[in-house]
Amino acid sequence: MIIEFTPDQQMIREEAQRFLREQSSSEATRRVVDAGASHDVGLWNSISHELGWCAMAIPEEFGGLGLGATEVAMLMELTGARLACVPFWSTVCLAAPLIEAAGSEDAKTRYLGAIAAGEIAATVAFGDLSVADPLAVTSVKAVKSAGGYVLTGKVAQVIDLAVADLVIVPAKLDNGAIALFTLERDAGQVIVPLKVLDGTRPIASLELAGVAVSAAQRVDAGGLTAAAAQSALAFANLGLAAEQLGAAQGALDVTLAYIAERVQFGRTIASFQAIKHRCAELVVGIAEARSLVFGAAASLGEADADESALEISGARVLASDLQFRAAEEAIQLHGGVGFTWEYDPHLYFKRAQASAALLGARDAHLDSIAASVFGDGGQK
Amino acid sequence: MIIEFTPDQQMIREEAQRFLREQSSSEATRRVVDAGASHDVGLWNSISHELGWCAMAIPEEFGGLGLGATEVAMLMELTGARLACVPFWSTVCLAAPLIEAAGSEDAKTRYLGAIAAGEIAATVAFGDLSVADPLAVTSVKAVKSAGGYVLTGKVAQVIDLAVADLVIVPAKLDNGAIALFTLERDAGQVIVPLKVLDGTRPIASLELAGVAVSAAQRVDAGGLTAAAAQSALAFANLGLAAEQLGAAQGALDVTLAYIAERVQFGRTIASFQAIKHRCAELVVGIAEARSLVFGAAASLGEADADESALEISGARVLASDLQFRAAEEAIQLHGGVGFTWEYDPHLYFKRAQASAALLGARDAHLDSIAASVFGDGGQK
Amino acid sequence: MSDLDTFRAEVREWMASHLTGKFAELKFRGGSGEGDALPELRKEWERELAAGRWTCPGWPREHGGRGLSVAEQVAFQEEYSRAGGPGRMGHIGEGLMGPTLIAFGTEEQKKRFLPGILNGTEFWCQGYSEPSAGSDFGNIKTRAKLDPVSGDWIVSGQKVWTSLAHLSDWIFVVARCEEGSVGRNGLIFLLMPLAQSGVEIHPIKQIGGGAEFNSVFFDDARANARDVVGQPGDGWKIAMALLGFERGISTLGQQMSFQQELDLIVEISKENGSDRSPAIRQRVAYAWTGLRAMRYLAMRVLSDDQSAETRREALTYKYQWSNWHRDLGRLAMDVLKMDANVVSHDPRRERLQQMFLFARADTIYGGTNEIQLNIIAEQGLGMPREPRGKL
Amino acid sequence: MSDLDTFRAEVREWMASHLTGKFAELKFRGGSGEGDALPELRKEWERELAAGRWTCPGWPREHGGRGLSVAEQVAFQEEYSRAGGPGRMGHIGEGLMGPTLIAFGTEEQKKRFLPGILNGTEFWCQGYSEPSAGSDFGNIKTRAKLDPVSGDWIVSGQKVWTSLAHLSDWIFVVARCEEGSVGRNGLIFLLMPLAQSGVEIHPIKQIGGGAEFNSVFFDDARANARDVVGQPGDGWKIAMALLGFERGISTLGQQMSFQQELDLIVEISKENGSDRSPAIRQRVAYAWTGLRAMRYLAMRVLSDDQSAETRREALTYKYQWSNWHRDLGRLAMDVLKMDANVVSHDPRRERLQQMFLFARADTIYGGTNEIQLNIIAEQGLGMPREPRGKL
Repeated sequence: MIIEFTPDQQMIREEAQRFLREQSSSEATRRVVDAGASHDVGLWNSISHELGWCAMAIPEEFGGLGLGATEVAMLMELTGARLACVPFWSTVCLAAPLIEAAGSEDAKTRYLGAIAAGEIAATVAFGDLSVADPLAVTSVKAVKSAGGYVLTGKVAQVIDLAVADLVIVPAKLDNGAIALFTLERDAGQVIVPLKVLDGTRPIASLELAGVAVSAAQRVDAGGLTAAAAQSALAFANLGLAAEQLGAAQGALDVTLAYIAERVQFGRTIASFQAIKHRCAELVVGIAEARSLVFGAAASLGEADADESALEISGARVLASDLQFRAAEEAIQLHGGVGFTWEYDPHLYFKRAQASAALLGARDAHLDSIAASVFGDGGQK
Repeated sequence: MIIEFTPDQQMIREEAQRFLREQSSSEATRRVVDAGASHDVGLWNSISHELGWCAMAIPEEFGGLGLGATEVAMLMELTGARLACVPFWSTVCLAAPLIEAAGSEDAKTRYLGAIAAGEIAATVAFGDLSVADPLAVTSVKAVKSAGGYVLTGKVAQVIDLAVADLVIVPAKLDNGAIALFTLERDAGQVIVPLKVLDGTRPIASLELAGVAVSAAQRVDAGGLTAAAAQSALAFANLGLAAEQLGAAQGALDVTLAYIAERVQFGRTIASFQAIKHRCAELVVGIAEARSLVFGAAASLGEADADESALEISGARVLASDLQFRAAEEAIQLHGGVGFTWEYDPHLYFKRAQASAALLGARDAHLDSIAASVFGDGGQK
Repeated sequence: MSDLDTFRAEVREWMASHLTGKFAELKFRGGSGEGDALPELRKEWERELAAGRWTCPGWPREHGGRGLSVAEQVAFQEEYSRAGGPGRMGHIGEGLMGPTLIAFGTEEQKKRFLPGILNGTEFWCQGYSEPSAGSDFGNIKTRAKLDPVSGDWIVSGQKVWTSLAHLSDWIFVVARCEEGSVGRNGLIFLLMPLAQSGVEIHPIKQIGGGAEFNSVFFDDARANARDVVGQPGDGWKIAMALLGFERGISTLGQQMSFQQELDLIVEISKENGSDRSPAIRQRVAYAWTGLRAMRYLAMRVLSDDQSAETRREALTYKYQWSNWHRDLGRLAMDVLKMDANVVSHDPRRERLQQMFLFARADTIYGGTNEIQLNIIAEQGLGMPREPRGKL
Repeated sequence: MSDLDTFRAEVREWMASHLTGKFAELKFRGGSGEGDALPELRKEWERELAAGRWTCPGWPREHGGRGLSVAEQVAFQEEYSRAGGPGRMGHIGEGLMGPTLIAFGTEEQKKRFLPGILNGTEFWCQGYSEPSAGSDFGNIKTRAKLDPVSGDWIVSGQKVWTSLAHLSDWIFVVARCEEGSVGRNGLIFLLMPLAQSGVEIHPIKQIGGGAEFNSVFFDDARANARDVVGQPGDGWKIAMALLGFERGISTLGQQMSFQQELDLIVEISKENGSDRSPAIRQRVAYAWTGLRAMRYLAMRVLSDDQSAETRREALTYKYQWSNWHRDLGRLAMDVLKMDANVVSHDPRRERLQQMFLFARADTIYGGTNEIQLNIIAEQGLGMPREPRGKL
């Protein structure tokens, strides 16, 4: 297998890059962060309606373009680089893959169609955002009722909840199985936006105090299977790893631009060898992470699903380490202005910390890989 | 508590440094390594007989100087820096403290006196050199007989065994308690010197195929207590940490001398900033390790024994990491000659790997510290 | 009980009986990342300390201090921090300005300025850094021109990273008083009141949302003729001496506060199950080890040990503590997991979040990591100096 | 089954039926740190390969190769390594000298030299590095003087780090042919037989006890007039082109051997209980991840992807694999614990010990880590070049 982008993919990438450079500026991101807003409305409109990015990986039968993980990873990388404040990851990498993997045909037609058309933003209310298998952890309970179900429970943190037109709620049935329910806006749920350090990605809590839903709102095709969960989470983690890679590249780019101009002791900071070596080491880390992200993307669906999951776990490890390192170097190499609100490094830095904990920190992903490499299913 | 050397300690240190600079050269070490010899006979004679270093920490009542851990750590640091091929650590930091902590009065008088007088080299046959509590791991069995005991078992690796005039063998009694036995030369044991990568510290295996020993050769005062074992191991680890610190300093010194002369691209290697920063980071590591080694030495016997054990574990962690890092930087910064037999870095490097595994690798020592800091006695 | 133990008990007792009532709110506040928190109450606390003669306890008795020994000063710092004593608003006056005036000031200057510092009524800030200078301290562009009529100095230029300027009364300023001079020559050390036209203070919002630092703009601001320390041209010498006065006694108090942060991390990890992660456990143990090593390094530096090793290794202290603290911040967030990102009113979490963010400044201000490593290599190891460029 | 699968099966079958009998001893030998092991048998193995037309399979058919595609060459390398194929004695001839002659050699040179490489009967080594040059490749001091009578070149000087010179027949030498020239100018690329008076070869004993490298001394040694590649003065151009021929196809075979080492580590850790250490488990998982990333990076580089990212990131490959391998060596020793230090006849342990030691050379030869980082920063990121000194 040779890894390279096709001419079509290259074109998608270049146009996305050009678009984001113009529309997703540092100023645009800051406007959202400083206002505590849920997202950049104009940017999201362009992405979802005009550019059709949400349709990219959705099968053609549901109104999508039928392209794959590589295209989505490319776009995630680029939105990550600009810290674009849009519910793209939650819609395209959390909600859509979960519906595709576990949804009924009806649900797919309805929701994947709406996502592909850019009509809705969607998210998933995972029980615990910080674990590697968040679909297994749910405290929301679904009790059968006359017309459908009653949902009860609280979810501490849901990404992009305030902006989402649709939230998918995994909930535990009486028999212990997990079912998936959809809630549109104002369907009885209580949403409380949280004040977060990383203002580029909004989080809110979700409370369901006995919310009655119709049977049609249950969207899984007979319970969430392990294979469906694995497939959805692979996409979520791959997209996140790509975004983290992009944010690392973005932090390095910002830093390179600064140190090429800033003069100390009569020389640009960029001319000091110790600084050069540290920037070069970031390139090494980027090369590793980018190779694994796009290698895993190219294999996804072709290789064995377990093998793909391991590669994607590895990509998360490399990308999480890299993103933090790139962001901390951005602060350090900016010197005095590096820890001010006015310059960009702190935005990359807070995003790095918040992303590292999402869907399993590095140690959890390494443990999964070890369980497979040692063939013992986990530490004895 | 203010940590500084007294004028007496400074004098001991300076004289030892001068002596070792003359007598423990790189050539002297290489002669031992290349010949596969057990030690540098002349150097050991000077150290044990003429300079009386073995008497340093032995109580005055047993013929020693009654000085403390600080003096021994100083000497260990300096012999470590020169990779001196002498059974100093085994004699002074393994055997003597074990006899002092657990020995009968008779044994102390006899063996501590001989060590203080520089008459013997001694060692301990730990059951497993790679664990943090090697006195608890013993496969040698002692069965009571008419005239005393019969010892049976095999010990895979004993440091300095071939040169030792006396080996202390911990052995398990019928009732599960550990007793200590001494064997002088040719007392029925079979000694097989092993070919080791780190030729600066010889190791041999010990086989006891039913060796009869007299009751007088049992030297513990009624079984090895946990407190006695802790006290002996504290000294062993402190001495080793000091030696590792010294070896790190020695590797850095060798490297600084080389890169100050070696010219590349029309400049000395030492003038490249990335190289300067890496050398400076080694100084940071040395400062940390030296502070903890001598801080722990100063507290030993004054602070609570558990607290001291933690500090010494911490010193082993810092010193093991540091020693390896200094040695690998020595190879790397020497460039092409760094991995040749002819230059010294490989000697420091092999010593670093071998020492890191001795008496518990870094992770084991960190686990002990964590058990105490979390107050839970180890991972749940 | 040794004299030192008695002394410790006295401090403990005083803190317990005074850091209470309205001052209880100050416990553990005003530290990393929130140097500008609760300023009025903290100034009142300075006056409370003064009333107990606990400001400037290390100053000589003849200048109003207690003349404490190094060991006693260490004990005071430790007990102060252990009791949760808040970040000291008077730190610059007590630790830097006062000792500098005692060494270099005129009798008149001492009489005028020392009491305000001792009494906790006048607060000082430091005018060293400049926007274009950064780590290159010799590259000072702020100018001081002699007014031949009054003998006063007229100052124009900009200082930056001036900690708590917006809450201070006076600033000491290093400025260029000889036209055309470069580097360390031709500098003057001036004392200037901040409340005057010609001085503008702009807070700099920092990573955690606070604004401890400021830019201070001078536009024909005035320093009185009698407020020059030393002679015009002595600025570099005085400035360097001032930096040397902070002998590191406060570092042991700082370490006590580090210990509290580490304790918090352990406490939270036991609550939320992070203590079951082997990697977290090892990182906590490693942090414990590093802190203990720093403690002993500080004790070596505070001793009179003049060995080559101790002098060289003293150069590493800033690098050590700042990087240790930075790593501790990351550990704290990893222990908090997703909660790390959410602002709550749990004061423990808030403290760790602010620490995490502001520790990013630790490796930059007061000499960046890169400058520290240059110093260690060049001064500690005698390696070749970095060449100056010509841009 | 795809064509590539068929091809793989063919290679596998050939290896299984030939790496047997007397050659079985060669399995997994001649790798890191023991490039000089079992030389005679390995030369015989080269002739065995040649008989199967498996030497130089990537060369064009008209020059005796199989003209394999990149994908086929990769498959060959992988299957060769998977089967335990020994380190290739003919590597320099096949991978570097041959392609250089095909590109720049005269017809006569091709006719004279290519068959010996193809048949596994003539072995080459590389005369680039010099003791005073080190990483500073332009600083070549070996001189080549034209003998006006014969047209031959008379060579004096010293080359160092010449891999397997003592087991080779020919050496290619970059020498200075223009008196007074400096840097990249005035160099010549010469082919020289090693068996001549005027050439002395001194093996350099290395860290693991082996002696793969040599110093080669030239004292009025002779290169025949017809054995200049390109024109006198073209030496730099030819030398750089030669380095570029190794397109990295062999790296995938190397990765297969890395994977075998990692498998060994896992196997041993399960035997001796190291697999119960959470830290060891995480390090193994991290090594697995790094290897997988390198695999995909190599595939990107081998593709025709000319994007800025791929071209920049290709520069990192040497740094990545060498540092990954170095760390793997340490992991192997930590897994072995105290056994790491003891030499035994367990071939698994021996292999890991040699790997541990020799991997220290990986980050030095072929461009040190420091040079690699300079290249990445300067060529990859366009950062300012390091200034040359004047010593």
